[in-house]
Amino acid sequence: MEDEEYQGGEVKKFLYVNRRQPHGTVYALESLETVLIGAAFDQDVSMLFIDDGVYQLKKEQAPEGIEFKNFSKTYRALEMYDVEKLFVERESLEERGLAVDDLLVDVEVIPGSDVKALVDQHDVILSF
Amino acid sequence: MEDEEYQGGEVKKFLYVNRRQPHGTVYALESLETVLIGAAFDQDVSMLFIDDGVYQLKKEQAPEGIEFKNFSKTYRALEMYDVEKLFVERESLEERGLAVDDLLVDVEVIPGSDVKALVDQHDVILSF
Amino acid sequence: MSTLNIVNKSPFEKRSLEQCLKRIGEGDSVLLIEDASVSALSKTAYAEQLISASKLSKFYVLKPDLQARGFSEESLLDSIESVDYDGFVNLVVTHDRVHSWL
Amino acid sequence: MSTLNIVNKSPFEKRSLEQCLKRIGEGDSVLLIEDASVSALSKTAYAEQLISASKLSKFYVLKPDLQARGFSEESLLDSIESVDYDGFVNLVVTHDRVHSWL
Amino acid sequence: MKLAVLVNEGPYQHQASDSAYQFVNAALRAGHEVMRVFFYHDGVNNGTRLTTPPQDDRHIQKRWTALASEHNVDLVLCVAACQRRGLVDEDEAKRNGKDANNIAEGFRISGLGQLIEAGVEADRLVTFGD
Amino acid sequence: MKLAVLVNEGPYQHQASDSAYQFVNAALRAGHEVMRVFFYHDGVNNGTRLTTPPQDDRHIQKRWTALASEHNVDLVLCVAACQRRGLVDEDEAKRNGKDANNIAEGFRISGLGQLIEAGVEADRLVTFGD
Repeated sequence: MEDEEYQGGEVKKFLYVNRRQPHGTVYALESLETVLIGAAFDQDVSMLFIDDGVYQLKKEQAPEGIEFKNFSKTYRALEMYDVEKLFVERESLEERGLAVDDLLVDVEVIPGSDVKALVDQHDVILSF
Repeated sequence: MEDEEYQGGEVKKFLYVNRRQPHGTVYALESLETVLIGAAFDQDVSMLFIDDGVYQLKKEQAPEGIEFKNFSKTYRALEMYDVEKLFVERESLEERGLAVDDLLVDVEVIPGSDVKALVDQHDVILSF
Repeated sequence: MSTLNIVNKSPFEKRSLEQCLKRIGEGDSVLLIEDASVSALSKTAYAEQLISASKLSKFYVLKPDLQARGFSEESLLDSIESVDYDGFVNLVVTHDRVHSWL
Repeated sequence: MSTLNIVNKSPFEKRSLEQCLKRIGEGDSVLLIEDASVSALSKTAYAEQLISASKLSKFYVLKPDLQARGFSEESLLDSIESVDYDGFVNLVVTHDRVHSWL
Repeated sequence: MKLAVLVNEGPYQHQASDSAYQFVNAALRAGHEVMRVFFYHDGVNNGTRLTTPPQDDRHIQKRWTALASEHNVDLVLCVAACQRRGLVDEDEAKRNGKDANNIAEGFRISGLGQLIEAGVEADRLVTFGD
Repeated sequence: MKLAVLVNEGPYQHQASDSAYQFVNAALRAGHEVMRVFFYHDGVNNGTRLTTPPQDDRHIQKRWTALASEHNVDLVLCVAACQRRGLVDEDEAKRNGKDANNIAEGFRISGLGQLIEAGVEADRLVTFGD
């Protein structure tokens, strides 16, 4: 089960929509796992961070005090797996008083009005 | 396990705070179960319905189409178990366009400003 | 290119409905299921928001979820169409993709 | 007769914090844990609401949850005190009852 | 049309598994193919054979199992989610040194690749969760 | 002081079980008595011995079991919630005709009365959930 590979040949555009904080629920961690498998299957992978999902990319996460794994460094490693399309909604950052400098990785900041167009460009939406 | 009885003799005032819709999650059903056990243990039991919890008391629930049990009739039976203190917050009804006539059982409608005083009168708060 | 958006939580409990409405537009549809079915009612504090959103997008509510909660189709906003599970399947099939706002 | 209210969800995601604030008053305390810890930050859209609520009630945030999410005590609103788990236990013990807003 | 379904929550606590079941049933009734139901996160808890719900209530696991056998629907539990939550088949029991297994008939444990594959091969993927 | 704790969610999906564990630990450290942790709803899923979380992650069930043995904390799983979710000890397996059990050491299955009793006997009851 470890070294799965997809033989179908077909490529679809997957959009991973991340709307939750890290740690409070398991979804942020699981989203990363699925993204990496999707990339290993040679699918076209984009990640969108909106609402509380933008907190997933916050620098300086230190979950040792709650005995959680610090998986935030994985976002930095995504590039190595050819996952390079990370979109963050500007309004979601602003409401939370966050700036791009607060984020762990380089992202493309888009206005909320562009989210629909982004969704429309994708074949499969996975919500985390 | 079926015929538990509490031998301790001490009586505390329990407030069951119901804030969710029936059916979407299991909490409304479980709240009723716990209330009945609490009453069987001769504890002083009150139920408070606020926020979406007021929907639990809506007449004419018909969950057959989703194959759920219709447990709403249990609210009518509470009296037989000496559970008679049912409080409903007025503002929660109003926001939802509901009136007391829409409810299955007789309740005491209280203004939101009285909720704190009600909570303060109780020893144990159970949230559902 | 149209998207079927599914919302399943009460607008009184979670912000997922308003967060969905902010990101959709013309040609999109919204299906209200489970606890979100009450957002389709005409007399709640969220009715105005739904009326205004339904000028741009099409709204549906899952009837069995509405009935489970004690409401009939007469309590619905005019702009909202009620469907059963067969209608749900039909909506999935007639849109290009499905986006669940969990 | 004082109550320790515990809120664990983000105000951006769920309405439980605002629903709690509507029903509490003088002498009550609120402890923000898990995803709710971000409501203690000074720069979010909910800061004003917290500032005004903290005139009547005392607010605490669980520091390990804040740190897990990448924030330090410098980012907190002035009116909010940060506690660790020992402080959490102390709050439970020094109030008459605990009310979790789930 | 070819459909796939993703279930993110366990039985009884949330309506998600019920909604997914009713949807799959309706899709099959309409003549569509449901190629796979993928159970992820707490969703894997749908696949234990050890539940005994009250007799007057629906039996969620048995409903899924019946669907699998009657309509040949592929019910897949995510292996990593299973390991975190204690869903085990014979192979997993052996591999992880467990003295019991609890998987129900009609379900199988496999990797996240099965979710990606469902996304690629199905015409539509529908997600149910909390 | 005498404390009791209520846990409404299973392991890993939500932080609830982690928060409860850290709280109980801190309470014991401060010299308080934790008379009982009652696991209700999906919370009963904390009590299965069949989990195998990743090696670099916390082992939530083992942490609870260690707490029970080291500090004599009573870990109770709600029987009705167990029946709906597939948590089974030897007695329950016999009673419900199940061919396996999955309860972990240090946990016991009992009725909701144990929650009421905890509410009565403890000075404070603290609830963790979703």
